[in-house]
Amino acid sequence: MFRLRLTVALFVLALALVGGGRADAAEPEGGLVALIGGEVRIGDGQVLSGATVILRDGRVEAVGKDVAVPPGARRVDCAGKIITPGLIDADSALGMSPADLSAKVPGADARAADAFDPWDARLRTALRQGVTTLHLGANREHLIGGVAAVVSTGSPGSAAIDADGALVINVSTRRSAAGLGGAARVALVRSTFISVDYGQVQRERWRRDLAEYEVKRFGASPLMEEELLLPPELLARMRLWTPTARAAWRVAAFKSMGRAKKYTKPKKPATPPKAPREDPSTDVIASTLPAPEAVLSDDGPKTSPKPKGAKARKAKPAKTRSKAERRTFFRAELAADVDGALGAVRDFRLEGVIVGGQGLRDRVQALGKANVAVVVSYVGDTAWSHSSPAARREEGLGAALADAGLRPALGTGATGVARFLRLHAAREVGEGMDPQDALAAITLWAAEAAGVADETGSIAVGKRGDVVVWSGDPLDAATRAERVFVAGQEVDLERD
Amino acid sequence: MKTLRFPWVVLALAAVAVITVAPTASRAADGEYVIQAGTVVTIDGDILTEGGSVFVSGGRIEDVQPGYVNPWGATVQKHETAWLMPGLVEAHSQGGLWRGTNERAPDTPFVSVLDGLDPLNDYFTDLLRDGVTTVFVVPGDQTLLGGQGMVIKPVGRTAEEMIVRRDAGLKIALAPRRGTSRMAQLAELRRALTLARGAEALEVTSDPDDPARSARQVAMSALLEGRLPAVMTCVAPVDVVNAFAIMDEFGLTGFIRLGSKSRRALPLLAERGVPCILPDDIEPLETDAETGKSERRYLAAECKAAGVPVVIQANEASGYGMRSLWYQAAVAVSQGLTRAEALRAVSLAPARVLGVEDRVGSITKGKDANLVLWSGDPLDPASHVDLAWIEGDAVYDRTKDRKLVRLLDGVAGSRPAEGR
Amino acid sequence: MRRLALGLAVCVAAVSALALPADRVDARPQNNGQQRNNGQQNDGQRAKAELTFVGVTIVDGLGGAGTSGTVSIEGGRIRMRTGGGRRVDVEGAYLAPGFIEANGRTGYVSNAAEVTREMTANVDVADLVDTRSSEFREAAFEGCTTVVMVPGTENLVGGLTQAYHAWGPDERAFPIEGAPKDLTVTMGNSPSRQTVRNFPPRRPRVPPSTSIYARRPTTRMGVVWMLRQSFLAAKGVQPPPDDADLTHYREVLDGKRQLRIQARALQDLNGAMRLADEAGFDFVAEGAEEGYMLRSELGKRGLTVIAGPLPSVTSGSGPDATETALRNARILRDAGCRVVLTAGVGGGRWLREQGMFATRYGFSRDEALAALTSIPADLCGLKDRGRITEGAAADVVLWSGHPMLPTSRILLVVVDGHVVLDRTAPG
Amino acid sequence: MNATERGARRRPSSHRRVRIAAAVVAAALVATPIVVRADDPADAADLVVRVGQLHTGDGKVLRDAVIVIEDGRFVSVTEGGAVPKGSAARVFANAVACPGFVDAVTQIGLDGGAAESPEALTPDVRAADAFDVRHRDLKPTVRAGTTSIGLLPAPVNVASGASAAAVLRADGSAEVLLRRGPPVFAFQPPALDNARVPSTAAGARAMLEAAFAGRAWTTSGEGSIPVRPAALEMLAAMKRGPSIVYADGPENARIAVQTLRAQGLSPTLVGLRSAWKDVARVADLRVPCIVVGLDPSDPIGLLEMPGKLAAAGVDVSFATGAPARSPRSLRLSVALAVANGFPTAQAVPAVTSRAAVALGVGDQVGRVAEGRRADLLILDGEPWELRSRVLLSLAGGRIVRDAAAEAEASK
Repeated sequence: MFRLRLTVALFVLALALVGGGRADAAEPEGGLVALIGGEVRIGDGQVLSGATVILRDGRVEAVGKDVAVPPGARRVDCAGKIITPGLIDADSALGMSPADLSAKVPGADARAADAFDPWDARLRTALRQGVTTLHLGANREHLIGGVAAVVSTGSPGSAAIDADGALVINVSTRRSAAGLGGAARVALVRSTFISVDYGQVQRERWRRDLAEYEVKRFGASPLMEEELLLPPELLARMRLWTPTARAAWRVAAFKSMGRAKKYTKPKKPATPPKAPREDPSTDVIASTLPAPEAVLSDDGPKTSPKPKGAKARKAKPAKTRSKAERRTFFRAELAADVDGALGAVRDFRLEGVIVGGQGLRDRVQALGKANVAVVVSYVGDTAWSHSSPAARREEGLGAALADAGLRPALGTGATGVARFLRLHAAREVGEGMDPQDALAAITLWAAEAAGVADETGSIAVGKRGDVVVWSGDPLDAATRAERVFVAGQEVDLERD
Repeated sequence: MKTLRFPWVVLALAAVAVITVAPTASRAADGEYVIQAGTVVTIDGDILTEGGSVFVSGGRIEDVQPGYVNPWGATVQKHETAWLMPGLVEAHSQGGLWRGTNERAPDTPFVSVLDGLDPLNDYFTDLLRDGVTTVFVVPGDQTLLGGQGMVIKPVGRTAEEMIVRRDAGLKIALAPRRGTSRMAQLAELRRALTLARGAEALEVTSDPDDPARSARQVAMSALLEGRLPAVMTCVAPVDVVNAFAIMDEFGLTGFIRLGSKSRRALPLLAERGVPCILPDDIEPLETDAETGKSERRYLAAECKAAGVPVVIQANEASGYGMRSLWYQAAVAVSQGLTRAEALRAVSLAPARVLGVEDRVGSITKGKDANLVLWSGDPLDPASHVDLAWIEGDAVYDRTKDRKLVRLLDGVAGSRPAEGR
Repeated sequence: MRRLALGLAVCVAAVSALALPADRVDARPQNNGQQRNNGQQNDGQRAKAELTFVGVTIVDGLGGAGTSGTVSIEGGRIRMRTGGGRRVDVEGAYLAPGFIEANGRTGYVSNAAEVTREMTANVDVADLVDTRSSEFREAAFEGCTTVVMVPGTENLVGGLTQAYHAWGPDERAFPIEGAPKDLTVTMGNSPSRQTVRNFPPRRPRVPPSTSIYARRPTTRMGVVWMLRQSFLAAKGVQPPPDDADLTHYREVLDGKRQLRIQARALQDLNGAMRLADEAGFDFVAEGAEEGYMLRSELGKRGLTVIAGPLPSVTSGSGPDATETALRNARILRDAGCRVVLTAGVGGGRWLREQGMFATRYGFSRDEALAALTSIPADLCGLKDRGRITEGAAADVVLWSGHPMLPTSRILLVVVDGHVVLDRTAPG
Repeated sequence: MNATERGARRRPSSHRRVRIAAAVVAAALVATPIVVRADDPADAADLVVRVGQLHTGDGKVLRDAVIVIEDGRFVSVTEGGAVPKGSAARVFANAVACPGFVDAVTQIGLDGGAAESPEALTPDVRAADAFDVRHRDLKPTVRAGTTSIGLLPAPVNVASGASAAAVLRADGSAEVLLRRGPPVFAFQPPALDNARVPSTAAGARAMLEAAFAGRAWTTSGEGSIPVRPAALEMLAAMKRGPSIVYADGPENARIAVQTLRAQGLSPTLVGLRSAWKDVARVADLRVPCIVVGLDPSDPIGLLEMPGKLAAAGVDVSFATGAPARSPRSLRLSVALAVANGFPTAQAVPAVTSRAAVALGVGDQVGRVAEGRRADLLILDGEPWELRSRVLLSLAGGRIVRDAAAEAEASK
């Protein structure tokens, strides 16, 4: 979590609020706004008619029927209007360049937040259609897609909500979703996790062997002597070093201080154990696996790292693992791909999100049991394209998943399509989905899939002030977004 | 028959270029003289309009006095109608690099322009003709860590003779090179820098001159410790944001070269105080992909309005206008800068960004004697460079510039240009 | 007095309506995003501006030095006196006629010529031009108020030219009625180096092809042969090649239509002069990069030359492998030719730069301005444009300094009486 | 060997196609421009429907309408009328009905190739000759609510050929309604291409003006192109009547409209995907426009163009341009246009009556009126709102989708 806060702070520091003060008199005094008398749709299905929403300093302060309006608030009359949370695209590419979606990335450490251009001209249109938050799904054409990000489409000064999000694994890509290709890809996914998991175990084993080597090598624990002898700033700097560097330094230092003779030269010069190769990509993948504390417990297979034969299967170490630090985002179009993804989630105890299409419908029960978040992506292709795999989905996919209680979110998977997210939700309603579920699919459920449900997704006290005031039902094409609030600030819809 | 004559012409031009440079590079007899001109533009002081005298000794500017005076008793060269300017400073260029400006491999911080410079390239004589006496030559942008650039003067027989400041900057490209994406470029950059920082920590002896250290470690440790400034090229405003993130994460120092589409990042640069160089086209036409509307932006004016010190570079791609620094300064004046600000933007401001303001950029006591004599107001196209001195040595004389005669009057006109 | 009182009353009412109540409840109009159309549609006939420029230095575009005075514009015409309408009083401003690009080569829809034929005399460039192109707006915003568009150089005979007002109130260039249309011919490499194969499609594109379907002129000899064949056929000396339409060639021979020949290299200029003497027509030379080598012959003929854009200042070589001279225009003018400057494929936006750099290579500022305004106007048959005289057309530009100085800034551009760009308004 | 035989001699990919191709050739040889209307295999059931609101297709909206359908045709459409005795009326109290959609510009079923590319002038080629009446795309099209489609040759030649109109049946097959519809021209790439004749709109204008005068376009110099006399005769014979012309940008549209109007043909502009940069120029031309293939990833300027054209008084309609776009996306294109400023009052006519008029079958489909083919769509909301669900849809009087029946079947 520490890395998340650091990155968000850096991004805020860099992205100073650019939008200068606007000329008209709608300048909110100290960011306090009251939306009075509108029909408020919370986002989780509740509807409060004639309610009031109070936004203060970028957060929702209060929402309800009989809420008192604090003095000095800018009062906005919303009688006859509908107020909803800002719409969220659960698997978007808006603001990224086509190259980012297809060019090969060096590894899992590539970050979608780097590719997001807050000044993209289409973000203005997305705001006018009520879309305030995007979950950028990183690369879509390669097995390891990189690290996703949750960003706000508000003024360029606004910060990324979560710059270091889920790891993206493309079991099936946009063009190829063939069965055979899927099986091979699923095997590749599993082998990636196995090697990373095995790598973690190896690293723990290496640290333990190194500690043993040092004790054997220097008698008393060398760490304690260092604390006494060396100046604090050198110690601070050495903490940055890897153990090998510190060990090598210690040999030189003690020799230079004339104490070399005190150490008897071991008969066989013990060599420090070889350190595993540092790779930022495996670090990112490792962060999706729960921490392997129990692996070094006594019953673990200390002797031979790779258990062999029947014994290995029987005496599998009971790995008790805490919750993973990072979520994993599987893209799987067909049923076979969904099975592969669910298998990986089960076997490696991942925090999974399955992004799919027709495959989700065929695996509704398995998804229900695996308590993973579900996203229906490339909804634009289903309607418009004639050739892509998404075009061959049956109608009513959203309805089927929602009726099975899966809380499916909607994702567009493309750059321009995200601007009209509400029309895709309307099409799902036309194909049988309940209107309340459709609105939840592009607000709260999408926030849950993106992992920022505590930050945005519904109009609830303490959450971000992303609120949209509509002239009618947001799923109607003829409806206009009359006012859009991003982080409590009203966006000037007219300014280009 | 026409096509056969063409190669012969090129050979003639090259020969003429050599002759122009050689004779005038000899050092003045006793190294001390006074130059007097009708108007002296000092850049950091006021413009001396009723004549000024500059006393040069030992390649340095010893003293500047208004009026036609000679308290120092040295030989005087008097030019009543001329303007005396400090040599202009070209902030960012790939001119004079022979056979390409980038290695095919993206990660080459150890490469240096010192090995790629062609001292006899026409580019350097053209610079003198435009009154430029200092240029920062740096590898191109199609790279990740592109290599080290140098601040040089456009005279000298070997690359070493031309050096003004050796480790002037390491080229880092924030915008994706051809064939990759911004995500991949940033990930590779973070990996390279993290690897270098790790290797740095592993270093037993941090003595830079230890031959055992590889050239990469020398370059990267200089970069990470701030001794070697980073020259970060950004095309879109999001590149500037990523540049700030990289500078904070790895503690880099340096400056940013903006691309024509990064106008919106100017307020961010003003707020952070990172020095930046405007793109070579300071009047780009921006087209909005959504609405199809196109609008011309005036970058020098917007840079001044944002409170960022204006630094302008020339545009080598253009045929005549924008390739000259004096013309770019004139265009900046037409955009709203004052004449003093525009002249500073092509002399002292770039020198400050490149870290050589103690030696070049203005006519000030103690600085190198890089002086240029113009026939009139340098911002008027009708005036041209008559004489130029670099570090006290006379390096250009228009009357002896035989290539210029060919350019002005073509093949048939063999007689020297009358009068002018 | 009564009318004044009435006027005051109306103003007070208007202002009070605007004054906003202190704690206003923000009731936004219902459909703020509903209809964002960009103003109603109208063509060039909108009411023309009435302006008076006070205390400006007038550079009249006829080569004379600047004289201070007052000029007014009414109904699309220039009046050398104080008129009604808005007063524009900017200290130290210059008023110059708008530049005229006599050889406009940017702003096409896609192709610059109908490349499936070598000689397309009856194709009108108006069908190839995209009047909405930003090239025209950028030209107007750099002081060029009139652009005469020319068909491309891919064809031996490109077709007919068309003069345009560079920009109009309805965001588009609009044609000048009644402007004469010249016929354009291209000699030199360009027409014979085209790699286009007529048909059938998917023929190999390697030039020159011996296939019968290939474009005919593959050498300079072929170029002159085809021109001679058409002009002599128009003259009735030779039978016309298959029932071709020779009307425009006859108009040139009868002197009713001006002919422009693009000839850059020495042998093309000679070829053009030889053909002119044989068939008996006058022509205007365009390009003439190597004209300085034939300065005396061209001067004797008193030829009008549209001097091609300046070559690079470092290489000394130009298009069609010509050996250029930066003072070529000055040399031709001294020899007695009528010289017009053009930016060619650079477009109207870079025309001013051609004038500025002409002052570097042999022209005075006012001579360079004349070569961009009155001389091209006379060449293109627009006798009432390109000058600031009584009754001339209202194509004027207000500058902060002399137009031929790069430090000058454009303050106001008036095209055919319509204000197209106004930076004098406060704020 | 004239164009019709050449059109019919296709590579028969399967046994069924050979039989159909033979039938088509036989019909063409009769060469009388009668309209071939084969009856449905099964007899059409009689039906009476009462709906809360009916969009008739020409812009009018009737309240509480009663529609009587017999033998696949609308017999009577009355507002607030009584249900005729002795017939079971299906009542949809608060539903909205509208005519079946007409997708004016498609190449569905022309898998055998939608254009003859070697020559620029092929007016005698007919799209109907290549139409596969049992193509697999027709079933999803009729289930999405589109009951009539226009078959246009691809814009590969300046004179591309004759268009055709077809109506779809409930079982997913189709029937050619008008075999030789308005002629189709093209003033945009790939018809204008440097590798063939002509390369610019100016060349296309010169070529067509010469052809309308009955002569091949030649200018001085070599390389004139042989044009078939049959094509010249047919073009010279075109004096009046509707025509359809592909144009991408405003300048090509202006030149195309001027050229065709000079010959007396009243053009309908089709495509216009890069005309959004100068909407006023296109509106000046005062011709009906069909915007093809609106997509949510198009720039906002293009999505707002239908609204601006409608504001300037132009008759705008929409088409999918299938199979480039999915044939199911017609209703989605209308919703996109409405979301960007297209007036809802013109939404239904835009995809029904106007499209039918452009195809030359305005008197047979596209409206709910006596004598018209019984194509009807009944939804639980406005037709242009994607939220609305189909309650009942009829094609030629036969039921395509019936929500009530499907609900029981799935339980």
